[in-house]
Amino acid sequence: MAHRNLIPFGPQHPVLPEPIHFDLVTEDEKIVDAIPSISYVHRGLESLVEKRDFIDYVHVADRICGLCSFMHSMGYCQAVEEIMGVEVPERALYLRTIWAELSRLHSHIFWLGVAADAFGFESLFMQALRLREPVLDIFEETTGGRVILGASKVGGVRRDIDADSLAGIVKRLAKLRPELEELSTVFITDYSVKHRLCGVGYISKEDAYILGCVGPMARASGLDMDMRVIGYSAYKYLDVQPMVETAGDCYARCLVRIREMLHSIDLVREAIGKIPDGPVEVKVKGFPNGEYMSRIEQPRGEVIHYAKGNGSRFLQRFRVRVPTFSNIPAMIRILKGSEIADVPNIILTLDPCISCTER
Amino acid sequence: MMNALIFLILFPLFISLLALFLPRGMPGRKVIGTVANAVLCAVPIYLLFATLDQGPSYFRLESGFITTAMLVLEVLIAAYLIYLSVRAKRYLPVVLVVVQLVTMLGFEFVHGHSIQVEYSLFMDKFSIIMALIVGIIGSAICLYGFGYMPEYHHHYPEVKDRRNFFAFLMYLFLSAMFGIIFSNNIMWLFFFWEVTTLCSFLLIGYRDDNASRDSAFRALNMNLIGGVVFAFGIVYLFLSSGTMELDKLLLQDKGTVLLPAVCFAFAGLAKSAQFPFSSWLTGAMVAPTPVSALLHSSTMVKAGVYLILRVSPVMENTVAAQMLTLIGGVSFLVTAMIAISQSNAKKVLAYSTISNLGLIVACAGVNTDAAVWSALLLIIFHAVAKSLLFLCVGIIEYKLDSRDIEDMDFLIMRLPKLTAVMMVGMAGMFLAPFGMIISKFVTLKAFINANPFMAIILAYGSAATIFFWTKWMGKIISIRHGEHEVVEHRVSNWEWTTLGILAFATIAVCLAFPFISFHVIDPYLMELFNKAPIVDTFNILVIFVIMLGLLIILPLGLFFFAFVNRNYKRVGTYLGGANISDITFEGAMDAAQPIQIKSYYLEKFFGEERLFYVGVFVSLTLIFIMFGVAAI
Amino acid sequence: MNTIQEMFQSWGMVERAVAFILLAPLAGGLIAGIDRRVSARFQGRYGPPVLQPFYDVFKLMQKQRILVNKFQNFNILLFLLFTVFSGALFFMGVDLLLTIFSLALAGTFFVLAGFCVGSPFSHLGAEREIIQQVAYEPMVILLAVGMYQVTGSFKVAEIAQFQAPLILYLPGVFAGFLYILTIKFRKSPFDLSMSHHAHQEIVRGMTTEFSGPALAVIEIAHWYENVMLLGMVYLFFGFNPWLGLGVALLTYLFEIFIDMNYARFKWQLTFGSSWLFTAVAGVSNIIVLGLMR
Amino acid sequence: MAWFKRSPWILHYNATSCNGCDIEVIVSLTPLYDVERFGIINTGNPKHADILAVTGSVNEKSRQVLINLYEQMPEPKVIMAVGLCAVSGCVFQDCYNVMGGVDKVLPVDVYVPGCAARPESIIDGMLKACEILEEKYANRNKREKGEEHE
Repeated sequence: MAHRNLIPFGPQHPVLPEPIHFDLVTEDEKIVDAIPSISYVHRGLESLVEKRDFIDYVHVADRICGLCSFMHSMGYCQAVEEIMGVEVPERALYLRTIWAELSRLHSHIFWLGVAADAFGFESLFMQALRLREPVLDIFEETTGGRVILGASKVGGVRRDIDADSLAGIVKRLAKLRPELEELSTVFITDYSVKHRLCGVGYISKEDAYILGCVGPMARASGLDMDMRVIGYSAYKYLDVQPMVETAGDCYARCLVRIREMLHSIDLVREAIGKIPDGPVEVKVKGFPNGEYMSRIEQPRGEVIHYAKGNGSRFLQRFRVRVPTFSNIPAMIRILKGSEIADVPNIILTLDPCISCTER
Repeated sequence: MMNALIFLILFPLFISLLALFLPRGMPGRKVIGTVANAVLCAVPIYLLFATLDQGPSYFRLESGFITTAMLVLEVLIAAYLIYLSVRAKRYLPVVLVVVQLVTMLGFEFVHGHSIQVEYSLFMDKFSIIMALIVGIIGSAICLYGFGYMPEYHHHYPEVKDRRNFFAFLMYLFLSAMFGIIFSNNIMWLFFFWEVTTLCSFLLIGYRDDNASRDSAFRALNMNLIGGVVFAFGIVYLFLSSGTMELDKLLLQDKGTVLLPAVCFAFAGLAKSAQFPFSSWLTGAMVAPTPVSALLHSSTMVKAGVYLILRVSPVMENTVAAQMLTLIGGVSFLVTAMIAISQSNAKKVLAYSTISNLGLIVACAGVNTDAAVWSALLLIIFHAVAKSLLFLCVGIIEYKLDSRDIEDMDFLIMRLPKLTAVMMVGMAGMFLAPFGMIISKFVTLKAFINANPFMAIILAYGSAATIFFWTKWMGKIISIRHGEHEVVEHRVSNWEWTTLGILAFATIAVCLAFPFISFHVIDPYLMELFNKAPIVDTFNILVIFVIMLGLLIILPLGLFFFAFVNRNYKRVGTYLGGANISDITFEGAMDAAQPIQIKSYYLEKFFGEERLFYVGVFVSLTLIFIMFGVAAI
Repeated sequence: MNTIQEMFQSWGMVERAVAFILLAPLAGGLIAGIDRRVSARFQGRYGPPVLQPFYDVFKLMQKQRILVNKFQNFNILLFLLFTVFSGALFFMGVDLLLTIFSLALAGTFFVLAGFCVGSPFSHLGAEREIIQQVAYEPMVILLAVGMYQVTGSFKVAEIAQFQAPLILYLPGVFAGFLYILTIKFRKSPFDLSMSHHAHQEIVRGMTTEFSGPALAVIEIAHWYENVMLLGMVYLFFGFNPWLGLGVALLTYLFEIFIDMNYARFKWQLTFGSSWLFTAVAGVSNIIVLGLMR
Repeated sequence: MAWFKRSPWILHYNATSCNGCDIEVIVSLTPLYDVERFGIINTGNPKHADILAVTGSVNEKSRQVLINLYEQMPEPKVIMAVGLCAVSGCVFQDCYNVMGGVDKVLPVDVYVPGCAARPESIIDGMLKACEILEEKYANRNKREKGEEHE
């Protein structure tokens, strides 16, 4: 049939929080082809390592992405620390883990909200974002901002959290948990939500593997892949369970995130229970010389920070391979054959972070 | 008066012979044609006004000689059909023709001497309505043909130029139609009936390639099946009741003539392309446009519903009538839904025709005063608007080299006047102040009183109707600035005149419908039912207000927006901020992509292959029940 | 209330029409304002002032006129005109079917407006709008059919004054009508073609290319339409004006509640479920009534 | 009487932001901050919008998009630069693909600082933008009247 529409989807589009563009070729509402086009937010900050001191660069790494800012600076610091052979104090590792898990928590809640908005469930969006605020309050108290910026540094973390605050975090998360569970029930059981998510954007385990999916996208298809189990930072001391679903559709990805979100709360509680006393940073001397790839589990999946130093103040090369980037081939695959109404869902169940992808 | 009738039957015949034998390119050929068409329009109008306040009139005619002549012609036609079928190696038509011929000849030889026909010709208000439609619309279509056919042959040089033969068939068709609507003698009616079958067969096959040959033979087969059943019906009618006249048929005992009536209705269903016979009409679109227009609007299919409406009083309050209603309802609903999934303009029009005829058949089945009232209005309004639309599509086909609706983007910028005319036609088919909606309005009321189930079918069917018309309308009026060349000047004056007449007629019949209703339809209903439906005058007033309002607002508004309103800034369409120009955006790989906009067809829901067999199956079942109860 | 009703009945058709034309936008705007406020409360927000819809419309009127093509606003004006016209017909108390057909005409003009701008998003919106129209149209006609079966008249005035409670005869029709009201009010789950919420896959659907005064006109037309639809709800309870008014408002609240509790359906489910629900509730009701007579 | 103060509609575009400010713009719609109290709606369509809220600095590709969006907004319109990147380029100033703040491309009316800009300051900026809208409307009216007098 030759009745094909060609629709420009993006770069500015209300369901896309970030600019990405698709040439959507459709028949009726069915998508026959989707050709992505990116670089609307490309800044070129990897090359900035040549202009910024490797210590200062943490601030740039923080700003790779506003949602998982902490993850990026942490990955960068890990890479540099490994190159330089810095032994980071245990307490700092725990603190990093706590912030990392809180980042995952707020990112997933935000995702739930935006996904609800994408399938037109406005009140759910509002409720999800309401529940995100307590997490942001914790950020604000512990790091000074609603987005964690400048908390991590090469050799440890910049601030400590005192025992009372830690206890307060546990208490607040305990209060948040039932509310989140209530919110999740809507996602899991509501008929109209299921109508929009079940069976939409299916990708099989094999395809997910071949196309290089990572994170919840891979786990929802049954690939047991979670970088936290390799035990970076303080994860080696914690009981990390990868959340795996097998259905491979948007609904499964939603379930994975919901379970991870609740698991994050457990992990934070466990970490706070186990956190040792001691210093939170060590002095760093000299310049990095060598290379390292640090692998971290972001809310969106595995992120790789590659750093190469040549013994000077400036790193020679810094590279980030972000999860969204590895998920884009799978997204294109599942966009074909879906409906226009599914496009926002499919794009959002990747939880795309374009600013990470294009840096 | 009788002379006028005979004139109407013989005059087109005379013209058709002239068309066949006068050499092409002879000066004055077109003048003769034009004059003939004017006469064909004038006589029915004269008839209308001459008999304005009279009841039906019946005319005696010495029938012996004519009947014999008809018999001879019938044999000749049969021989010709057999010759053509054998040549094309198709044997089903041969069988059917032989069965029919043997039936009729046998009947004639055994009983021919004992047939007593008192009145051979007659004329009542219904006949006059039909005569008006055939005369005015039919001749308008012939007029259009003058401009169209040269272009057709220019466009398809491979088609053998048989224009004389074409004109001959067109006028012969009109002649046969007049014969059908004025015959009281059922034998005569049958003869004219078979002539229309022959004409449609030859006209559909005019291109003489494989596709058109297939379609032509399909049409022939289905109409011959109808014809065979018609023939059986005649024989049975005579054997059971001894009459051979339409008016006497209604006076007979209902039980004895029910089966013949059902047979005639069956023939009518075949001719008006109801399910299960719908495929011949959709196949008929391979013919040149004037043929499609003629088949769909004023002749052929209208002959089918004419016959059904004539015999439906016999079936009143029987299960057979209910089955007839349901067949109409199923055809109406299913074809309206199939039309959604079609993108071929002629096919959409064809399905819409079947759909509307389905409604008429359903009205005939219900057979109350209100139902028949709306059936007659539907016939009128549909004939005018549909012929207009077909002729428009015919022109577009050559200007844009496509009959696909999806190629009609921005038609309003390429053929502005034609689009305006087409909008009138489409609005006439489904929008509020125009005729079709008035009739649907009354149909609905008639159905609720008689059969609520039909009201439900109507509700769903109307909704489906809205879909395919609206999206087509939206397609042709969408505007995109720049690049489009106006190709309208190449439309010939013959075609413009016809379109003008029909567009005017579409509006005029709406404005004149109280007159038509009061002076033409109501008297007919009074004869039939002794009462006529009372139409709420306030409603008519409101419809007039909308109608006049639109007639005033549309030009004024368009004028205002085109010339007066200057207080605006032009911007491009919203393309996600990726605009390069108004209509192109920067796509992937930095390519400049123009947007493409096509309509929805929802094949999954309304696909032809999905619904067609449902319709055929259901209607076949209903037909079996119809015959079953009639035979018992 | 009874005096108001008596006063209303004592008026001639012209007065009633004028009253509708003047009062309906006020009522409609107010309802829209309450809608936004209540919705916000459902979402745990404070919400805008109740008069916000009026502010929006006044603001839109003051915006610059930007157009994609010269004629795009023409259809919008016709849409308003015929919506008001059919509403006026309804409140004049004349033929219900006429009102419905006239409203369908208005809807068609709106769709044509969406088509005629030639923009991909408004085109998609218009296509979806037709699907919606096809989805709700049978039920609207069946509403008239059902009322005619019970009262023996298509006249709105006579239906409104019918003494027996119509709802008892037409529970199925009422349920079906409630179902498609969600489409007509453009509420989630059926807000496919244009949404009041911004985050939609086809941007703002049909209204994408309409801005400033044209958008204001669309908004006002919706107010008129909403008032008229609530009037149709009233007809079911016409035997008791207080009850009728109350139920009409309750219906609107109910629609807000539905809006808050559903994700947007896809067109297949919207279309299929509307026809199915119409078939089950409306059709069975009408057939039962037909058998009873 | 102008009504822009009571119903300013927002279009948000992420030029090259890191998401931080984006999210805060979205969050300002949600229960805790609820800008709809002021009649503010996020429209997502330039043709309906009064205020263009830009987050992030401008790069080669987003420049054209911003200009397109600005072109398609009806007058009066206000540009609001949200966050430090949109104001000046923030830490990305030195990146090879960053042109600097939004004011390099479009006439910015309101600058909202912060990395990431806090919802409170965004709301403050929006209300500032309303006043500028009113002003622009008044100016336009004056200009049109002036033209009439001439």
